[in-house]
Amino acid sequence: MEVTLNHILFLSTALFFIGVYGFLTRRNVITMLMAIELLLNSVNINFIAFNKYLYADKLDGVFFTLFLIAIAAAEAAVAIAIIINIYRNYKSIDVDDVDTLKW
Amino acid sequence: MTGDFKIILIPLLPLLSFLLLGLFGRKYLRESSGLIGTLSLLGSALLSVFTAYNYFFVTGKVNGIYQPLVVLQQTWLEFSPGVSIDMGMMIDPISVMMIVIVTFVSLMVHVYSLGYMKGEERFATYYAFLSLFTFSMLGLVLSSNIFQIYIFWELVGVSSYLLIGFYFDRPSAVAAAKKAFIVTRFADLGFLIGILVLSFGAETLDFRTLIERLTTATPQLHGMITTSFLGFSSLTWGLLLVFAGGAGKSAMFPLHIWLPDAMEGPTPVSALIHAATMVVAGVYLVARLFPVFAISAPGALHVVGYVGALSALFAAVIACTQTDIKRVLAYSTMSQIGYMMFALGVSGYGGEHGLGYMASMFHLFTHAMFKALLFLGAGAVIHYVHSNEMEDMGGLRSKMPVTHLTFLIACLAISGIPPFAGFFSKEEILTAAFEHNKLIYGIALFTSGLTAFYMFRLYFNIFWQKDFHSELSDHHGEGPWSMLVPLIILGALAVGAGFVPFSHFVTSDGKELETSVNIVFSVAPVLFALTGILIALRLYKSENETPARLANGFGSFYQGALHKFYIDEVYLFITKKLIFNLVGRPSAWIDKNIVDGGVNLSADLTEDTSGLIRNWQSGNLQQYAMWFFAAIIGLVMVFMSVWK
Amino acid sequence: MDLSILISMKFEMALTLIIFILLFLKIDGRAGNQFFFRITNLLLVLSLGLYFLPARYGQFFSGMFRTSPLLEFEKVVLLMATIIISLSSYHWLKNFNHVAEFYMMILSSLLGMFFMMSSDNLLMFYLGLELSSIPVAALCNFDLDKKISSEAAMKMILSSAFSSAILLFGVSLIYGTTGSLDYYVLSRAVVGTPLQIMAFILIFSGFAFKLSVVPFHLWTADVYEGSPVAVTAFLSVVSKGAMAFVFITTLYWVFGNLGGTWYYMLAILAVVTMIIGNLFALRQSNLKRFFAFSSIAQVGYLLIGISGFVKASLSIGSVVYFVLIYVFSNLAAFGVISVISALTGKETIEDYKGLYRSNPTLALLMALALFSLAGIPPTAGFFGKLFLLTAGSSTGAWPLIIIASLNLIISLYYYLRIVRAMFIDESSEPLAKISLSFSEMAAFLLCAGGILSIGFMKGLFEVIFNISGGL
Amino acid sequence: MNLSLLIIVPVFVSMAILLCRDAKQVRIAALLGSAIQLGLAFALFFAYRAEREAGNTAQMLFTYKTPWFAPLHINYSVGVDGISVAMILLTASVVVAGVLVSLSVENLTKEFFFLLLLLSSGAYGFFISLDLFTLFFFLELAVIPKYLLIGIWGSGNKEYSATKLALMLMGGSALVFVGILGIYFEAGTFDIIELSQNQLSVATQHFFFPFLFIGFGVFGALFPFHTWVPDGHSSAPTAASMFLAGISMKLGGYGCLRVATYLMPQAAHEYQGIIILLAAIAILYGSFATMMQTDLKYINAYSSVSHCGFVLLGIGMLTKTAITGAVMQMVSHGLMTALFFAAIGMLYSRTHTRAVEKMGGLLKITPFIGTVFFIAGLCSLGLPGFSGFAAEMTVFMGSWQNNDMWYRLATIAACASIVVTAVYILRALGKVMMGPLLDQHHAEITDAGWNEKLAAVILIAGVVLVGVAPLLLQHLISPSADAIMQNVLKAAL
Repeated sequence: MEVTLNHILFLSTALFFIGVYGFLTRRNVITMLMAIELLLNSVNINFIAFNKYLYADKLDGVFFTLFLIAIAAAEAAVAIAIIINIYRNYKSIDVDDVDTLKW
Repeated sequence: MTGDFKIILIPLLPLLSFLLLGLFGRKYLRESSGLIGTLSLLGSALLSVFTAYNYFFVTGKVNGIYQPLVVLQQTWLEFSPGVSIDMGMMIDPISVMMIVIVTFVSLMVHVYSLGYMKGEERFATYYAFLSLFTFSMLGLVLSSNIFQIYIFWELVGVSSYLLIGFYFDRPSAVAAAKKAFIVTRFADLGFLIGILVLSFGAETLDFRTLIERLTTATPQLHGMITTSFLGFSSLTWGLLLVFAGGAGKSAMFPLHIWLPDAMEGPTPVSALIHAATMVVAGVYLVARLFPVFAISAPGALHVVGYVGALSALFAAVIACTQTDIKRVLAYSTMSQIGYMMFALGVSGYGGEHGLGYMASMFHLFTHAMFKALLFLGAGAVIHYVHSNEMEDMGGLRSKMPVTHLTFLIACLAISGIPPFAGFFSKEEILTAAFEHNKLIYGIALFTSGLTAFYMFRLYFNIFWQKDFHSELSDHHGEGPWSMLVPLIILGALAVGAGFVPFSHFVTSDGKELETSVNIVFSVAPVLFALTGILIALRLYKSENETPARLANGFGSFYQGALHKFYIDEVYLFITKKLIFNLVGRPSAWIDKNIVDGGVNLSADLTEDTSGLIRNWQSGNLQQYAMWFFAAIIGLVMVFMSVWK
Repeated sequence: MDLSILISMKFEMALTLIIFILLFLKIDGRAGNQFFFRITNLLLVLSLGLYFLPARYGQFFSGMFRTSPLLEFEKVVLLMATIIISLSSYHWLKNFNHVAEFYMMILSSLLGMFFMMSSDNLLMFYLGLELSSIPVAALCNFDLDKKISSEAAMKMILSSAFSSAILLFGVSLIYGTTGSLDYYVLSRAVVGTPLQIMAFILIFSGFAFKLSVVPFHLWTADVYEGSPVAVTAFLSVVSKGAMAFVFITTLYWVFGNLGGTWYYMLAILAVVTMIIGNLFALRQSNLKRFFAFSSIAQVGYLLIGISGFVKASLSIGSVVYFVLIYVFSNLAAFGVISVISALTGKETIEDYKGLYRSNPTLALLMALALFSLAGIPPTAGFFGKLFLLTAGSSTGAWPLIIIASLNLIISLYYYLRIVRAMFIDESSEPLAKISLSFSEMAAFLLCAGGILSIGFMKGLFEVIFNISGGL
Repeated sequence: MNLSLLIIVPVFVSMAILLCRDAKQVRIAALLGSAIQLGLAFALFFAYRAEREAGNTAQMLFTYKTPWFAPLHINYSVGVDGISVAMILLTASVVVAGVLVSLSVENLTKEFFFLLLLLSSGAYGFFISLDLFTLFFFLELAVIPKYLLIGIWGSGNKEYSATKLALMLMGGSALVFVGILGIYFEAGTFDIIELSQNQLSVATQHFFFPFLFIGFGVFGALFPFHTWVPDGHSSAPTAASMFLAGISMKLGGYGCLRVATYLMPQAAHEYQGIIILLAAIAILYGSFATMMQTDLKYINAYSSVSHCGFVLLGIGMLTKTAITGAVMQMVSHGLMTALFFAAIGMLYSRTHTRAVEKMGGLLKITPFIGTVFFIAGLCSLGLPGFSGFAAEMTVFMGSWQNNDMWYRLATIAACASIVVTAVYILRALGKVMMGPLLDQHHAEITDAGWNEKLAAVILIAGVVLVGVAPLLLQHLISPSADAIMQNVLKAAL
């Protein structure tokens, strides 16, 4: 069976929604961060797929993906640093516990 | 123009005196204020007499008819072309007569007050107010413009308010002043609306133009007769409303309730304002517009006649039961004004038909003299015994000889006993009534008997009956000359005023009218009067049980009359109970709770909504993300609905 | 290589330079807080002067970078805002251990915004966006020992990552339908196919998140409250301002073809944003949180201005003008909060009772700021707000304008609450007299001057209006 | 004559006040400043008359126009006609009197006078504006100083009142703004003169007239948007009450006339019935509500609602005389109510009560204040010789010219209110001033000081001048009212 663009888009969309679902339901902050990685990866897949199937003459999508991977790493680094701080202050990394700021 | 200036000076002198005394009187002119006021008024009085002479005998008559002369006309306020308030002075027979009466009586009162009010703390203020009143009254009678008359109408009202409330630390005086002002204000509302109606119809406010347009066949008159509202033509409405104003000022039934209470003011004030001058302003007003009443709206004139007759009788009945001497006089004033009113009501325009008009003015003139005299006399009595109540008096004839004599003259005059002044004027009135309306004539005849009765009841109660003793009163005696001289002068006039050939000067159309005393006709009224006097003599000359038994005999009728037929109570009920509770209170309540409450409610609602949605900001990150995601879906929906 | 390109990138170059200078000084390790404070501010003020250097406008690096008079102006506004924030944070920075890092972070973020604004390409835009938001998340945590500071940082980084992921998904779809990331190409290629609209909505949501448009706003208040005051000020003024600039460019240009459709979205969101922002602001007692909601409400007005796409240059002009005024007004308020918070740790309205009696200068400045935010003349906020509404009315959307006008009443109410506390109420324990440092005075004078004078500078609006024509 | 002086002078004076070192300097500066304003106002008056007598028939005189926000066609544009001149004279007199009465303010003196003068510059600016945006700017300028004046120096439930006042006025101006935008949307200009020459479309007029009229009506105490009036006036310090009732409420009337009616004559015709109905309700209902009040300031505040109803009635009647009357009533009521509030303030500062039933017989103790009280009261009940009479009569005469039975009934209702006015005024006068002395502590109080006397004399002079020679004022106003009516008539054709 040939893999068409549609298949790949189906995959990336599924990944996207899995990521969203994960972000909305996981209580552990680290897991939520991982869900975000899923989201970003679905975007990456999109870019690559579009580039390969539709606009193979230019490399816009590929470049975008490369930058995206780098930024995702930077973001994760800062996020993990902050999460460590959360753990220090709250002795927990459960997102439900971190709700002193409200109303 | 020098003559004109003299006329302008007549009201101006009191005004100057008012300003001078009002601004500086209290501090600097306390001692001399009486003199200043009196002198300025003396000036006015002399000028008025001069003007009267000049008008009646020199300049006034053109082709045998007294023409109105406009001495001054200065636009004061403009509304639309032709409709403007002009401050002017119109000289015609009735205004000339009025300025003479006003300045003369006022002068008497000024002189009298020098003695009567001596030592009063607010002496200067008193004279300032008197001057203000005189100025306003002169302005009123000289008005050439119906709106001008309204302006001065209000000013005399407020002077009356200030003077009634002169003893302002007495709650009763304050209440009386307030009542007088408000009741007349209420009547003035009618006057004002009447002016609006008339001026809109006639397209002018100027008296001469107004009368001309509404008495001849003009488009204005046509318009006013053909437009109608609730069954009356707008002309009738206008005139009736104007008459309502006049009725208020002249204390006609049922707007009379303020007059008896107004006696709370100093007695000279009552003499001036509430007997001789201001209260006849209503009569004067009707007389001013008389051609319109008589020619174009006889229906309105009928109303005037019946209201006058009813008031005359009604007041006379009440006067028979009152015990406060000033109140008796007040009701008698009301009754006499009723005479003047119905005299106008039964009059026609021009020639013989205008007899009532002339009679009314004549009575106004004579009444001013003897009623002022009565009040000043009563003032002297009150000054002597320090009380208003008949019970506290008696047997004063030897102690106050001058007062006694003049008071008796006045009583005879008001009762219509020849040859005193009242006889002549009343005679004319009865003649006019007899010719036009028998019912009114009957009422008038009966009332004249009642008049004689209650006046002599008063007279006997004061000067006869029991004996009066008081060390204090003996000490200060009958009163200073300043009080007695006006009594004597007025007494002389009460005798002589009837001989003035009035019908030569003041008539409805300005032409001379020949009148003569018809002996046969006079018999009935004089008999009625004498009967009244005799009954009073029988009942009150000395103390006895008969009056009380008689009162019992009349039972509830007597009680009704004693309580002024409960008119005051009706008013109180309407104002205090109905208007306060059904209009005022709800208005305040609505404002507090509904209008204001609405504003507060919207504020509270906002606050509450804010509280309700508070939980949205739950502090949970995942819920935030959920909302984020939901919002995207929402936007998609919006887009789908918009996008085609 | 043509060196004149460097002139077109003068602000970016300057910022980079400053960041590196700070980095080297930090590595050197000898410089103290005062020194960092002074040198940075000096350099920043100097770079502000770059505005007056000859400029070169146009597109460079094949659409990755672009300048225009409007962009230059916007950059100056944001730079100035950053300077004001820095100056008025003197008392906080004085005893703070990481001054150099603070400046490096905040300037990196600013740099990111500049790139984001200047980009003509979605890739560059995204890079700028991330460069501007990641350091801010770290900055939020700068009150290291405070629980709420780390909570704010966590909420910031996670939700911002989530939102940019969603935005990116949209970008990827746009790329899929058009094959380009370049604005010029996109502006013609985006015609409104369903997939493009889906992509647009996703991108729009990313913007809405950054601008804290209701209902994407929920992070705002928590983050503002937890962060250090200077960071809150930066977030609420600079980052929002930059976002507004980019937002309006993107909407009007890239998605200009969809104007008739996004207009309704904007209108609905504007109404919701104003109302919800106002309703929440009504009951806040913490001032930072209070200003979070008040700034949300302000964004509602901004959206109204943006929605008036019929007269584009009027809309853009009034948005820029509004942001300029908003910079002065909001930073004046945050300046006062910053000073008081740094010295006494007090941040609630309750604490401000009787402020006028003890610290008249601070109270007056705060009052000016509040009046400006409420849109009361003669403060500049009056003009800013009214021009937004004027621009918004160009579409004839009267219900929108009416609701906005009525919301002015609610907002006046809560701004007056603070005025009341400061001027009318009396406190049992008033704040002590605070002596201001030179830098704070300078910042405050600048703000007060701006608030009072902008409305009366006759030509200013005209200049903005004219340069707005060229986006 | 440079009209901008009217704005600049108060602003500079208020700046100068901020620089003053002690309370004494502040008082002198404020007094001087307000005196200069009064001088300027009179100079303007005479200059205006001289121009008119020289045959200058331009609708607006002393115009000056300079672009402010050129892209939006917003100009700083000023100019005066007779109506504006009358209002400026009123403002100047009330401000001087207000400053005089408040010379004894001890608490935060500097701020007090600063705000007061700032307020006055706003009022001047409003009255001379010929550009809707400028006009709106000055309209809103006055809201916050009022809030602070009431909030800081007020009495009673001051915070509630101040907030209510600020919010309701803000609401009013928000509506006005919507209306102005509506005009701008169609015509693309804010220039009043230009707008008056080119008729707006009927649809625009129909939709936006209510916004403008109600918006300004909130300022002018249009029923049922008047509830800020009683609370605001009664909580305010004396000078602020004088300013609020004397001038602020006139902003509303002026706006209704100059903006709503003038620029949207067709809509004015269309909504005439509603305006008249609301005005008549305000007049009658206001006076009945006054009858039930026992606090002197509330009495005067509610009576202001009733009196300002005459203004709206006059405007609603759409005849030249009625409009002239409305403007005269604005001037008259401004002076009279300021006088009344000054008298109440004088009493309150001495007796520390405003409750009618707690005072009595004060005329004997304080003859001057008592006299002032009487004059204010008598003016309020429309006694000839004082301004109220001339103004009200002009309104009545003008209203009656409108030949519609229902409108005439409204006029009659309005006339009837003068009786009710008499009732509550005389009740208050009788209770407070007359009768026996109720509270023996009051025997000790002193009569008015020189500053209070001067303030009262200035206002009384105004009231009497207008009352005795109303033609002066009427000739000032009438041609300008005619210009407005011409526009209305043009629309009716």
